[in-house]
Amino acid sequence: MLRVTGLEVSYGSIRAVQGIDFDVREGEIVTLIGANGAGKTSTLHALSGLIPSTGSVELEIDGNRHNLRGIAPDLRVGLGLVQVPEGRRVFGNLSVRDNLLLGAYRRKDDLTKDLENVFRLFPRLKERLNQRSSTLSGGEQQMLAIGRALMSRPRILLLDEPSMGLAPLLVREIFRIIQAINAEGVTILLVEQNAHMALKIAQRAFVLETGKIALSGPADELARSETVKRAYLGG
Amino acid sequence: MKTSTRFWLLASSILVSLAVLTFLVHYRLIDRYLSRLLMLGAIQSIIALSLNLITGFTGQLSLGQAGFVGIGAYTTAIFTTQGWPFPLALIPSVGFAALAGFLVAWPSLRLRGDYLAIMTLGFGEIIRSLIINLGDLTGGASGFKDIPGFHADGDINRSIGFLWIFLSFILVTVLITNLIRSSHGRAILSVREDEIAARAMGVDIRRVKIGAFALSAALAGWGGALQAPFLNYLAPTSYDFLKSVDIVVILVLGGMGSITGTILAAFGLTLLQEWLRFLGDYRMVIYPLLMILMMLFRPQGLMGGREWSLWNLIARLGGKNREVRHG
Amino acid sequence: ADSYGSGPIRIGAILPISGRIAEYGKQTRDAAILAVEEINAAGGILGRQVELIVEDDEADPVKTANAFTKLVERDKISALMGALTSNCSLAITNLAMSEKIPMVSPTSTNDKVTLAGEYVFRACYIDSFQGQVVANYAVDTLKARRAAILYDLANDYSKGLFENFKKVFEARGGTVVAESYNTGDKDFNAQITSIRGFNPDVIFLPDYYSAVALIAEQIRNQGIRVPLLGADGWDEVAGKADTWMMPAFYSNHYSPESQDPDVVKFIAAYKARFGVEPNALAALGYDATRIILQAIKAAGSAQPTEIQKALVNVSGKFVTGNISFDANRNPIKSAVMVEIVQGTSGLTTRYAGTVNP
Amino acid sequence: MTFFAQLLQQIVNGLALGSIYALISLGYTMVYGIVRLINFAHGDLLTIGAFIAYFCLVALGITPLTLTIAILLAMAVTPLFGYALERFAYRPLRDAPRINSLITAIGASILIENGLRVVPFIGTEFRRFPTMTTAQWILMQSTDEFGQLIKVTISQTQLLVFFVAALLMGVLVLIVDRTKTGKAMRATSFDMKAAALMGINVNRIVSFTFLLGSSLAAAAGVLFALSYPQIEPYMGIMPGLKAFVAAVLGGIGSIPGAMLGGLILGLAETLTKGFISSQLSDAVVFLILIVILMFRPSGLLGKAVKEKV
Amino acid sequence: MDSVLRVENISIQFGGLRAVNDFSLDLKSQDLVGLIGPNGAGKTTVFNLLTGVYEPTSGTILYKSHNGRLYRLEGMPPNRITQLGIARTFQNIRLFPGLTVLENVLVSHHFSIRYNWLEAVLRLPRYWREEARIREQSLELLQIFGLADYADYKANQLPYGQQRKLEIVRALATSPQLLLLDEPAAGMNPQETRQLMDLILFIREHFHLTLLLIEHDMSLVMGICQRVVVLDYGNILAEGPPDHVRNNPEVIRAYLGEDVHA
Ligand SMILES: Nc1ncnc2c1ncn2[C@@H]1O[C@H](COP(=O)(O)OP(=O)(O)OP(=O)(O)O)[C@@H](O)[C@H]1O
Ligand SMILES: Nc1ncnc2c1ncn2[C@@H]1O[C@H](COP(=O)(O)OP(=O)(O)OP(=O)(O)O)[C@@H](O)[C@H]1O
Ligand SMILES: [Mg+2]
Ligand SMILES: [Mg+2]
Repeated sequence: MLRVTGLEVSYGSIRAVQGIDFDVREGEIVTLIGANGAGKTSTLHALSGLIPSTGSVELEIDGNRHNLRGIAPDLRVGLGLVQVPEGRRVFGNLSVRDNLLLGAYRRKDDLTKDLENVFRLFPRLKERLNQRSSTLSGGEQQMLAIGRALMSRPRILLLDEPSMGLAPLLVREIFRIIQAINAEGVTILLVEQNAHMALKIAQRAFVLETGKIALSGPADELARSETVKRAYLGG
Repeated sequence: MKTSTRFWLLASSILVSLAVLTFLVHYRLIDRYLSRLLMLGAIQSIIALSLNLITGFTGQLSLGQAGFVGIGAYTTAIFTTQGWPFPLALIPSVGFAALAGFLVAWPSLRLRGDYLAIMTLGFGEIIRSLIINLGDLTGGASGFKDIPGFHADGDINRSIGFLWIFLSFILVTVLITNLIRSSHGRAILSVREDEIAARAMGVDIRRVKIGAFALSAALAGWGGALQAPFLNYLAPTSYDFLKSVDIVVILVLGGMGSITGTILAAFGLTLLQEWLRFLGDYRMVIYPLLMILMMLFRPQGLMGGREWSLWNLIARLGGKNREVRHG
Repeated sequence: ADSYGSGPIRIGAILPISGRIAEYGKQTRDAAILAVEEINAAGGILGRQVELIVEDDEADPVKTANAFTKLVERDKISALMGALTSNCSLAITNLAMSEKIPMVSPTSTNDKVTLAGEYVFRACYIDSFQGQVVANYAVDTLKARRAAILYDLANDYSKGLFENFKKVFEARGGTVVAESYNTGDKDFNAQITSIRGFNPDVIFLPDYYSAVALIAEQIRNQGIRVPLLGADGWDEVAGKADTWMMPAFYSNHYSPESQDPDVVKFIAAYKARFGVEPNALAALGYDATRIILQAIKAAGSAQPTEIQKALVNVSGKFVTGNISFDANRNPIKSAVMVEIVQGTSGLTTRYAGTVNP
Repeated sequence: MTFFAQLLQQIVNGLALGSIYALISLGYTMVYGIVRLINFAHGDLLTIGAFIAYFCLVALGITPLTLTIAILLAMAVTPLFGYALERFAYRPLRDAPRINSLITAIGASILIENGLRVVPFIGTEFRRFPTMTTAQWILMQSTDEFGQLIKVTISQTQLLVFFVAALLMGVLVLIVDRTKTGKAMRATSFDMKAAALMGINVNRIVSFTFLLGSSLAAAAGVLFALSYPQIEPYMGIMPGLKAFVAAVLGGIGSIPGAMLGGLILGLAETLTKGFISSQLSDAVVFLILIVILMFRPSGLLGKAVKEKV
Repeated sequence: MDSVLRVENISIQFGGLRAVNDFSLDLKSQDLVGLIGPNGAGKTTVFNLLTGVYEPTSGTILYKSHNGRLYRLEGMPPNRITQLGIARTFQNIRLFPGLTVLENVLVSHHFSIRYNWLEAVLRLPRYWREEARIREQSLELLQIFGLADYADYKANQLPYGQQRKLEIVRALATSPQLLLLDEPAAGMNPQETRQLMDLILFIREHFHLTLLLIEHDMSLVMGICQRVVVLDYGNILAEGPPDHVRNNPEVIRAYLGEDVHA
C-alpha cells in the first residue's frame, strides 16, 4: 500500500534520515521503533509532506498508484494518508467537537456515522464535546488526536508515539484501540518507544538507527531477537 | 599568551586605530562630509546597540527607543546650554534616560510580545508629546537651537567631537560585548529564550528585565547625548515613532543579537541613505524594497546572530575561552 | 588658489524633494532652476555660468545638515538657497555662520531663523509680521472682537502664527480662544465643538492648505458660518475646497492676478517651462535665487564672504514685492490679503488689499 | 452652550471617530488573530481602497448608488494587493522569526506609501474625496440662558460608519465562529502544521484571511475618506497606527475587542481634546492605554492565556 | 523539623476545577519518592505549587534549606525557591533552545555567581575566576550525563532523549537539595529508561539529593522509588511502598489497570 524507497531528510547539515526503504501492506500494522533521534518522526513528517525530503514515496489506494512527490500535505490527507502527530497537537483554542469536525475538513458528506464511530471508540470524548480541548488531560487529548484523524476516513494511519506520557491504563487502552481501528480495515504505521507493546500488536517491524534501517522482519521474531532485546527492550 | 597580554594587545590596537582615524579627521584627510557620516553612523550604532540589548538579547520588542534617545539629547542640550561641560551633562542625560527605562520596565513586566511593543510605543509617544509641550525648556515644536558644541570655546574643531563619539562608540560596544559574555548576559539571554525556565533556574527575571530596560535606555540616552552637541540643533520630529522603527530596522537587518551585525547595519544604512538621496522620491521606493528583499533572502539579517570572524579573533584574544556560537 | 575663482559659480539648494512635503520642495526647486536658466541664457554673471546643485533634505533636520556639509565640503558652493522649513533651516544656520556661507531661505518664516547671525537671510516675511497683518485685518476690516484659533502644535510655522496673531489681537482688545491639534490629525470635531461653545466672530487657521481644507469643512459641518482667516500656507486652498469655505481671507506673498509686469512675466515663464501655475512657494524660491544672483553680481565675486556683504545691501523689485533687508536680514516687504470667492470654474481668489510693514 | 450639551456632542463626536478606528482595526485584528502578524501595511491597503473608490466616484459622480458601487469595487479590488503582499512578502517568511515578518510588513508599508507617490496619476498631491451633502440630524435642541441656540447633532456619514462597523463586526464574528472556513482559520492560527495534517490547505486559508482583511481595510478606507474627505498616499499611516492601538486595547485577535477598543480610543481622544487639553491628547490617550494594559495585560477582551507548565 | 519538605493540606483551584485538593507530603533527606496517577490528576500541578509557579489557594509548604533554616514557600517567587535548593525539570521540555548546551547549564549558576555586572564589563579578576569555576563544574556535570561532547551544540539540535537529560543536568547545576523530576523517562525506550534509572540512583548518592519524581513508566517507579504517592482527581488515593501501592485495588482501577507487568 505504501512503498518508500531511498527516503532522505536533512535539516541543514544534519542528515536525520539517510536513505531508507520499506513498505507497508494493506491491512497491516507495521511498527517503526528506534532510539531517540533515530529519525522516526522525521520519516513520518516526510511521508505526510510536512518537511521536504528526497527519494520516492508511493501510495496505492484501491489499485491506483500515486507518486507523492510534490503533493501538498492536505492533498495527501485527501488520498487517505493521515498522521496523528507526536505530542497530540490538538487545536487547543477549539472545542472537542470542532476538533473532530476539522478532522473531516475535506469531506462534504454526512459525518454522523463517523462521529458515532469515534464516540464508540472513545466514549470520554462524547462527555467532553463542548470543552475547550486545551483543558483536556493528556490522555484525553491523545484520544482526541486519534479520533480527529479517524474523522477523515484514513486508509493508512501514521501514529507517532501515541502512548507517550500516558498512564499505564491508558497505554493499554490506546493499543487496544489501535487494533480495533486496524480491524476495521485501516492500515497502520506505528512509531513507538514502547517497543514491548508495539511489537506485540504489530505484524512487522523496522528498527531505525541514526537514520538507517538496522533490522526488519516479523514483529514476533524481532521481539525475540537478542539485539532488539538488549537495545530496546531493556534486556 | 597570557590573558592580560592579550587584553593589552587588543586594547592598544583599538586605541591606535582610533588615534589614526582621529588624525586623519583632524587634518582633513578624511573630509568633513565623510567624517560627519562616520560620526552619525557611530551614534546610530550606539542607539541600535542599545536596542539590541533589550530586543535582540532580552527578547523584549521595544518600539519606543527613540523616546529614550530624545531624553538623552534634550537633557544634554538643556544642561550644556546652562554652561555645563559636555562630560558632566552626560551624567544626568544617561541618568534620566535610565530612569525612564526603569519606569517603562515596571508596567512592562506583566506584558508580553506585541502588548509590550505597543506599551513602549506609547511611552515613546508620551515622551515626544512632552518634548513638544515643554515649550520653553525644550524649544517645543520649533526645536532646540544653539546647543554648545563639543569644544567649549565654540571652535568647531571636529576631531574633538569625533574623539568623543568614537570613544563612546567603543565603550558601548565593549560594555555590551563583555556584559553579554558573562553570567549576567546569559541570564539576559535565558529570559529571551524561556522566562519560565529561567525562573526555575534561579534567575530573577524581574531584576534582569528592569536592569536590561534601564541599561538599554541609558545607552540610548548616551547616543542621544552625543547628538546634542554634534547636531547643535534638535527637532522633536527626530524622536518620533518612525525613528524608533528605523532603529528596529537597523537591528533586524544587522541580525538580531549580533553586535557586529548591528554596527555594520548602522553604518551601512547611514551611508546608504545618504547615497540614495539623489533618487528623490524613488529613494523611498528602493529603500523598502531592499528591506523586503533582505528579509526574504537573508531573513537572519547580515550576521544572523553570529559575530564577524575577525571579531571572534578579537574575542579570542580578549578572553581566554571561546564563546563562539554555533548555528 | 581658491576654489571660487574659476569655473561655473556653484549655488546650492537644500529642499525637500521627497517625503511628506515633497510637493513644496519640488515647486521651489523648479523656480530656482528657472531663475538660474534665465541668467545663464543671458550670459551668466561675471562672465561665468551658474550651476545649481540641489540636495534633498526629506524635511529632516539631520539630513539637511548632512547635505549642507556635502555642499560646502565637496561642491564648494558660494551660497545656499534653502532650507525650506524652519526646522531644517534652524539645523544649519550655525553651520552657515561657522563656515561663512551665506544662505537665503525662501520660505522659513520662523522669527528665530535669522537670529543666528549675519550669514542667514530669507526672502519671506516672518511669522510675527504675518500674524500681525491677519490680526489687524480681522479687527479693522472684519470688525471681529472674538477670535478662535485652531493650530498645529507640532508645527512651528503654525505655532508662530498663532502666538503672534493672539498677541496682536488681544493687544487690540479682542478675546481669543485657542485649540490645537497634531500634524496629520484628521478629526477636529472635538476642538470645533469647544470653539462652537465660544461663539467666535472669526476663526484663524494658521496651517497649510491641506489641513485647512479638512478643518474648514468640519467647521462648516458643525454649522459655524463665521469668516475663516489664514496665512500664506493657504496658498492653493481654493483649488481644494468648495463654496462652503467662504467667507475666507488670507495673507499671501503675492497675488497671481497682479498686473505687475514682473509677476506676469514670471508666471508666463514658469508655466511655459513646467506646465503648471506657480504658487507662492515657487515665487519665493524664484526670488530667493534671484536675490543671491543679484548679490553675486553686486559683489563682483563668487567669494561667499563677499556675497554676504553684498546681500546685506540687496534692494529691488522682485516677484513678491519690493525687497530690502532689515538689520536682522529679514526682508522689508508688503503682504497682500486675498479673499476666496466663487469663480467661473470653482473657487478662486480676489485681491483684498495690501498691508505694508 | 451648556456643559451637558457640550459633553453630549463630544460623546457623539467620540463615538463617530471611534467607529472609524473600530472599522479599521477589525481587519487588523483578524489578520493578527489568524497569522500572528502585525500587518503594518493594513493602513496602506486602506489608502488603496480609498483611491479605488475615488477614481470610481470621479468617473461616475457621487450618488448613494455609485457610492455603494465604489465601496464594493474597492472591497473587491484591494484584496488583490493584500493577496500579493501575503503571497510574495509574508508567506516566504512564515517559518522565520516573527520580527522578520514585522520588518517586511513595515517595508511593505513604506513601499506602498511611496510607491503610490511615484505613480503618475496618483502623485504626492492630496485630492478632495467626493462627498454628498448629508443631512445633520439634531439629537437635542434647546436655548441657553443667553438665548443661544444649542444643538447636538450627528451626521448621516457618522451614522453610516457606525452601522457599517457594527455590521462588518457581526459578519466577521459569524464567519470566524460559525463557518467551516472560520474553524479552519482558527485551527491554522493555533498550529499550522497540525492543520495541514487535517487536510486543510493552509496557504489557501491564510490567503483567504488576507483577502478578507484587505477587503475590510478597503471598506474602512472608503468610509474614512468619506468622513475626512481628503486622500493622499500617506493618509493610511495615522489611522493604521491608531487602529493598531485600538486592536491592542481591545485585546488583539478579538473581533469584538477591536470594536470596543476603537470606540474607547475615539472617545478618550475626543473627550481629552474637548475637556482636558488638545495639546496632551496623544499623551493622555497613550497613558490610558498603558494603564489599561497594566490591569489587563491582554487587552480588554483578550483572553489571558496563562501558560500551562 | 527533621524533614526536608513538609507539605500540609495544600489545594489549588483553577476556575471551577480543584486541580489539587488537600495534598500533604513529607520528604526526609535523601528520600526517593514517586508521584503517580492518571493523566490530569494534578501531579505536575503539585510540582508547580512546590516551585512557586502557582500559589496554593490554601495550605502550607515548609522547607528546610541546607543551612537548617526553615522557610514557607507559598507565594515565594520561583527563582527564590530555586536558590533555596529546590530544582525541577519540566514535563514539556523547556530548555533555552537558542543557547548552547553548555550555556544552558551555565545559566543555572547565575544566582550563585560572585561578580557584579560592572566587574563583568571591566573583566576584573573575579570575573575570570568565577567563569572558570562554573565552567568546570558545568562540564563535569555534562560529563556524568554523557553530554560533554555536545557542549557547543545548540540545545534544540539535540535529540529528544538528550534534551531530557540536559534538563536534569541544568536542574542539578543549581546545586539543589531537593530535585523534582517530571516524567524524566517520557519518550525513552525501555533500554534508555534502565540507564536513566541507574543515573538517577547515582546522582542521588553523589549529590546527596532528595528526589520526588513523576513518571508513568512503572518499571522506573516500581524499580527505584522507596515510596509512591498516588494522586487521582487532585486527591491522594494511596501512599506507601511500591509493592503495597501496586496491589491496591483502587490504584489498579484508576491507574494501572489489570495485568500490570513491571
Ligand atoms: N527542526 C529540526 N532542526 C534540526 N534538527 C532536527 C529537527 N528536527 C529533528 N532534528 C534532528 O533530526 C534527528 C531525527 O529526529 P526525529 O525527531 O526524527 O527523531 P525521532 O526518532 O522521532 O526521535 P524521538 O524518539 O526523540 O521522537 C535528530 O537528531 C534531531 O535532533
Ligand atoms: N493553569 C491552568 N489553568 C487551568 N487548568 C489547569 C492549569 N494547570 C493545570 N490545570 C488542570 O489541572 C489538572 C491537573 O493537571 P496536571 O498537569 O497537574 O496533571 P498531571 O497529573 O501532571 O497529568 P499528566 O500525567 O497528563 O501530565 C488538569 O485537568 C489540567 O487541565
Ligand atoms: Mg519523534
Ligand atoms: Mg504532568
